[in-house]
Amino acid sequence: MAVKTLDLSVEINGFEMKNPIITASGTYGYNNEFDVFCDVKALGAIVTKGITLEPRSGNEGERIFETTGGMINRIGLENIGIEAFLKEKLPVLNKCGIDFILNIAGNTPEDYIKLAQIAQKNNIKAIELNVSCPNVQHGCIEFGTNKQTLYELVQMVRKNYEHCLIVKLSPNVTSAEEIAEAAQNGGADAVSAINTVRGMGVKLDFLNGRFKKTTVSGGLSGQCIKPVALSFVDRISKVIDIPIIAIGGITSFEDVLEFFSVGAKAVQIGTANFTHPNAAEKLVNDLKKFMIQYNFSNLSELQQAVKGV
Amino acid sequence: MAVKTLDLSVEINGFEMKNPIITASGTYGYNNEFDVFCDVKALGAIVTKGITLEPRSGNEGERIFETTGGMINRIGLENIGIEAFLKEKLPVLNKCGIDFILNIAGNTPEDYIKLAQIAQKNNIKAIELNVSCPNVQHGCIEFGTNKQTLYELVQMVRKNYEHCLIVKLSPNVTSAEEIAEAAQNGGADAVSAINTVRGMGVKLDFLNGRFKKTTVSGGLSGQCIKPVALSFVDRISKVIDIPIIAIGGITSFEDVLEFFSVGAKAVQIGTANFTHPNAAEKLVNDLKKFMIQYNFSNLSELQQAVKGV
Amino acid sequence: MGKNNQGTIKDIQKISEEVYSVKIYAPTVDEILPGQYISILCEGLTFRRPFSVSDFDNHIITVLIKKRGKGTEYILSRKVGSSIEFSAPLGNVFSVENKKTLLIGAGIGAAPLFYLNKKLKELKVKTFFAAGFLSKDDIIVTPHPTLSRKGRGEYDFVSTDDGSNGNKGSICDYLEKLIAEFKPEKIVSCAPRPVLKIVAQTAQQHGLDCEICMEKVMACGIGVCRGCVIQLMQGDRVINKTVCKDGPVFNGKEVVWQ
Amino acid sequence: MGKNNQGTIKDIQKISEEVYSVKIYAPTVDEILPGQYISILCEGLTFRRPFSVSDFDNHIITVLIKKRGKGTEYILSRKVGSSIEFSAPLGNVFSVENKKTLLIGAGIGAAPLFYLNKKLKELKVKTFFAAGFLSKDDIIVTPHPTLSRKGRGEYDFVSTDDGSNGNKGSICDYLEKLIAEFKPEKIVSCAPRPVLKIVAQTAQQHGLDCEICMEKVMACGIGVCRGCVIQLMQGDRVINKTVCKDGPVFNGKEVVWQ
Ligand SMILES: Cc1cc2nc3c(=O)[nH]c(=O)nc-3n(C[C@H](O)[C@H](O)[C@H](O)COP(=O)(O)OP(=O)(O)OC[C@H]3O[C@@H](n4cnc5c(N)ncnc54)[C@H](O)[C@@H]3O)c2cc1C
Ligand SMILES: Cc1cc2nc3c(=O)[nH]c(=O)nc-3n(C[C@H](O)[C@H](O)[C@H](O)COP(=O)(O)OP(=O)(O)OC[C@H]3O[C@@H](n4cnc5c(N)ncnc54)[C@H](O)[C@@H]3O)c2cc1C
Ligand SMILES: Cc1cc2nc3c(=O)[nH]c(=O)nc-3n(C[C@H](O)[C@H](O)[C@H](O)COP(=O)(O)O)c2cc1C
Ligand SMILES: Cc1cc2nc3c(=O)[nH]c(=O)nc-3n(C[C@H](O)[C@H](O)[C@H](O)COP(=O)(O)O)c2cc1C
Ligand code: FES
Ligand code: FES
Repeated sequence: MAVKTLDLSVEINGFEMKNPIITASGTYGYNNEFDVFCDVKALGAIVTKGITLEPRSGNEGERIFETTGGMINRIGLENIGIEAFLKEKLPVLNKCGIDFILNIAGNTPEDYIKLAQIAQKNNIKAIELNVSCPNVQHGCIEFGTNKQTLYELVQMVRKNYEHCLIVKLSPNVTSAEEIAEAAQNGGADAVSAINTVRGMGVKLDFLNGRFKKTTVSGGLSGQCIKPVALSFVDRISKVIDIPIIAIGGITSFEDVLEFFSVGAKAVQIGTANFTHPNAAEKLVNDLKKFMIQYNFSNLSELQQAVKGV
Repeated sequence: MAVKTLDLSVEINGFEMKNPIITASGTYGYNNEFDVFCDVKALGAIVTKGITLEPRSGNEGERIFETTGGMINRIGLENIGIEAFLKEKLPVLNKCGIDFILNIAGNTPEDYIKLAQIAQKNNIKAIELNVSCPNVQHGCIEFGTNKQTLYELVQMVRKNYEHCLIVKLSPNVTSAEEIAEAAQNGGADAVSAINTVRGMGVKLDFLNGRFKKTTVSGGLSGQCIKPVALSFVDRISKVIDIPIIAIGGITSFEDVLEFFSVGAKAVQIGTANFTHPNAAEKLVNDLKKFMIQYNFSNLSELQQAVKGV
Repeated sequence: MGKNNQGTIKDIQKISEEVYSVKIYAPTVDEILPGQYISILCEGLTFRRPFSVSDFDNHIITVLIKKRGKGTEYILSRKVGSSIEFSAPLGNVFSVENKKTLLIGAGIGAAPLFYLNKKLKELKVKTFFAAGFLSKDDIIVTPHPTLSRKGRGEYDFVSTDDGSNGNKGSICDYLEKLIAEFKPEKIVSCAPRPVLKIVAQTAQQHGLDCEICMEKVMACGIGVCRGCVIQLMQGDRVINKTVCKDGPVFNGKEVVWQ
Repeated sequence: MGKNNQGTIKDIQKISEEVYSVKIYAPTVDEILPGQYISILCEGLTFRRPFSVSDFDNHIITVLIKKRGKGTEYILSRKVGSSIEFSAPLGNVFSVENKKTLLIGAGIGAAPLFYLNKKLKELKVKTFFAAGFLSKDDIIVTPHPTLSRKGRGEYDFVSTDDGSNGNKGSICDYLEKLIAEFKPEKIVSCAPRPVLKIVAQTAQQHGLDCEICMEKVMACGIGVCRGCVIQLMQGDRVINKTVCKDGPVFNGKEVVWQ
């Protein structure tokens, strides 16, 4: 019997990924940092840390907080800025043969447009609009929670960028459906969902009759939000036709299948990279093993089988 | 030295609770069911299972699903209806000396008004409007996610009910602040927050080359949502003046203090009752012990101390 | 008060390929009857895990636990001597009456039937204990069976899917034969849902009383959360009953099979 | 590749009131230098838990662990012989140079200094190891100290807050005295933040080199999440540095104390 070739590839508007396992923005650095733990180029793609026009130093004070089944972060988009990215990181990505999606964020529509233009000019094949980061004072989240604003933003970026345009959705909205439709109507090639859930961690110490309080207000991520993400993806998959890249607490191969079953075409791994720094590569291997063992020759066949039930 | 009397009481529009530890709707039955595990009358109050005008049989299919750090439920408001409640449960509550809050839900504003009128007539001292249950097809959640609708609903109920009126808020909204203000402006005496977070559980079995899928779409509760609740309470406490009763993942005494620190006047215990069926009574004892040990003589003194830092 | 208990693990023994017998010393539990279960707190998990009592004697509760996921792994990884928290007794009971009773177990479903069988025998009620398993290594034999019939412990009849011990095939294949030979007045069964359904229907066809023990994921264990309901047909009305409190034992005739 | 490792717990010994010495056999770890740490996966927790290496010899990593919350409880409850997953080696290193070095530890902060002291002594660098603890039962003494001075192990100087062993008071109270007597060229310290601040400032006043080992809650451990940043003053610019990768060892002069 001839060995079937295994086709795990995913293509979105010309952006080719060898498999559907992607690492999420902010959890995997800019390029090959995770090579110390696993083979980064074996992944479908990595999403870079959110990049802004200018470098940012992020928030002061405590930035991360562990919670039951997850974590809260308020990094505040500390990043090296697009210029340093192009100069220092892009060459490494290209040299290592790592497929990547540039995650961009801004304070104004103009910021996004400029970043998209820069991406276009530098032949970057995929960008992800972070319109949903709850950790910065201005911009960002506001675009992601109002359907009209989002629609207009996506439309403007679309006009300036012809490759794969992914819009990353916030779960902190009353209607998942409306916001996903706005992204689709604005011209997105795909949506990714979800960004972090608004959350707060409080740590109290009681010393000498007085309380000392530390708070971390930011975005909740990790396994605890998987049910929120499943629900979100399930709902939007009923109203939009463009591909959905699922994010939220994905850790195990079962998790990946669960998201396929509600309509995801690919997945992103975030917080799990911290707990299991080789999680993403392991998922690629698990997926391959499963497909070989049960005779699935390409990804959509598997996705149909899980979804169809 | 004279022993200071310990005052843990909380009063909201004439509704007196001996302490701020309340059990949450849907997790504690109608009256003294939990007496098999602990002393129900030692609690500040219990909130009854959500009651509708007519009895309901709830949802078909799987109703509960365990998740990392929590659970999802889609009970669908199975309940005995207000008539049976008055006949069978109210006398037990009164006989046992259990302070309680009647949780009510409906499909239309008229349902809520009728239930409020019945509560008024039967001298029920506190009601909680469930305008935020994600598990029923019509009504309920819709009131809780639109500020205008909520404002009008609360106003109408207010006109028909003069005792303690609590509005239970949904976290599944873009703006916590707006929805809390709507409740306050409508005339609520207090808000309770949060109800469950929209979530979905998926279980896949792979048997003989085929997938079998079970899904439970409903409300996420338990420790995993504590950060969401802390953030929600923190935000609304900055815009409303009426008391806030905090709900969401509260399990330990530290949790209670954390919610006091973001402005809660009392707390409700839900899912923790399943994991630790004597959780609520234990919290009352822990609170008393702490206050005695550190010389707090009344609750607001403690709440000020935790908040003030 | 008093349904929440602290016990001590006295003994854990492997008794089949995947099943372990766990003995818990529970000073605060005075009585548990056949059919009732206990629900064990597992660190890090929201729901307590329910297990039928398979023996109770002088404050020692025996449960037979099949390794599945995190909860059972947690319990089985505990050391002898360590403490354990659980709710007990929970649920209703098998009715104990003087009727010739055929007990039908399948897999881990045999667990509560050991205790019922023991009680019925003490009362001199005639019983016949039949059970089905996948293979010989899956046969659940309690640590110190009072009878030993070629590795089949207390069972009067055993079938295995692969025929590696006892009769070959599903226990359902032998139902008619067992009824014909033993001529029971009543059947009691605990088994996976498909088996229970066949048992209940077969009992009904023969006009026999039938009690079955059902399973459902549980949250509260005392009937308040309404998470574990099944439907019963009582008269011509379909009503919800909780497996945790109204059950786990139900009249086989009444269960609505979806 | 290779920073994620599977090891085996070889030994767990209580070495003070709250501190345990844990030895891990790590066949895939070839080298760890003083100042570096490992980060241990704890079941059910999102973040791995970082611990300074207090000795490394022939694939055996020694960490000294103070019992705190769930993570340390998980590690300390593991059985000898059980496997354990961790990232290593992580972080930067103490500079090893031929300068007379005063080592200042406080509490569990002494942990990485044992390893540094050993290395420096091997290289015949003069060191003086001083450490402060709450009380005599809190003094951390490695299981087999090469020297034993009245229960004070390898320390050349000990202070306890209550004076129950060694000199009475905080180690900070003796800084000036130690500098005056030992005349170091360099101070290296690992201790709670307030102690580090005083050590760094004192070193600066005396014009001494100073390396301090900092702590911060960590997620990724390799500098990518930016969760563990502290601020350094380099030249006249304040810049963010990660404790996990740029640290945990920093130049005492540069740290911006908030
Ligand atoms: C009244 C009652 C009595 C029971 N008696 C016994 C007993 O005597 N011995 C025994 O080994 N088990 C018994 N069970 C089943 C036992 O409760 C489950 O196996 C256990 O809860 C699984 O926990 P886990 O964390 O190990 O597995 P999980 O990770 O929770 O689940 C692993 C697998 O087991 C399935 N499962 C989980 N809970 C149940 C359930 N309640 N019923 C059926 N399947 C389930 C899941 O769907 C999943 O596929 C009983 C259940 C009930 C409701
Ligand atoms: C580079 C580095 C080296 C370290 N070396 C050692 C060591 O050699 N021996 C040792 O016992 N501990 C060391 N620690 C601290 C150790 O990581 C924490 O004690 C541990 O993570 C606590 O985990 P837990 O789950 O038991 O406690 P948690 O439940 O997480 O926390 C319990 C208490 O410990 C505090 N805590 C948690 N993490 C840290 C932290 N990173 N720094 C300070 N306080 C914390 C919490 O604020 C809380 O009050 C080191 C930390 C770092 C960053
Ligand atoms: C530390 C941290 C930093 C993050 N930074 C970004 C970011 O810069 N841009 C972005 O779009 N999302 C960011 N995210 C969100 C993740 O990409 C992801 O959407 C979220 O964490 C949910 O996935 P998870 O549960 O798998 O972590 C960050 C998340 C974490 C935990
Ligand atoms: C099984 C179950 C049933 C519930 N039923 C109701 C209900 O009838 N009315 C209501 O307002 N909230 C209901 N809730 C929501 C809880 O009262 C509470 O708001 C929520 O569970 C969050 O708190 P927790 O994390 O402490 O459980 C229910 C929750 C659970 C888990
Ligand atoms: S588990 Fe709550 S009603 Fe049965
Ligand atoms: S822990 Fe991620 S940057 Fe330090």
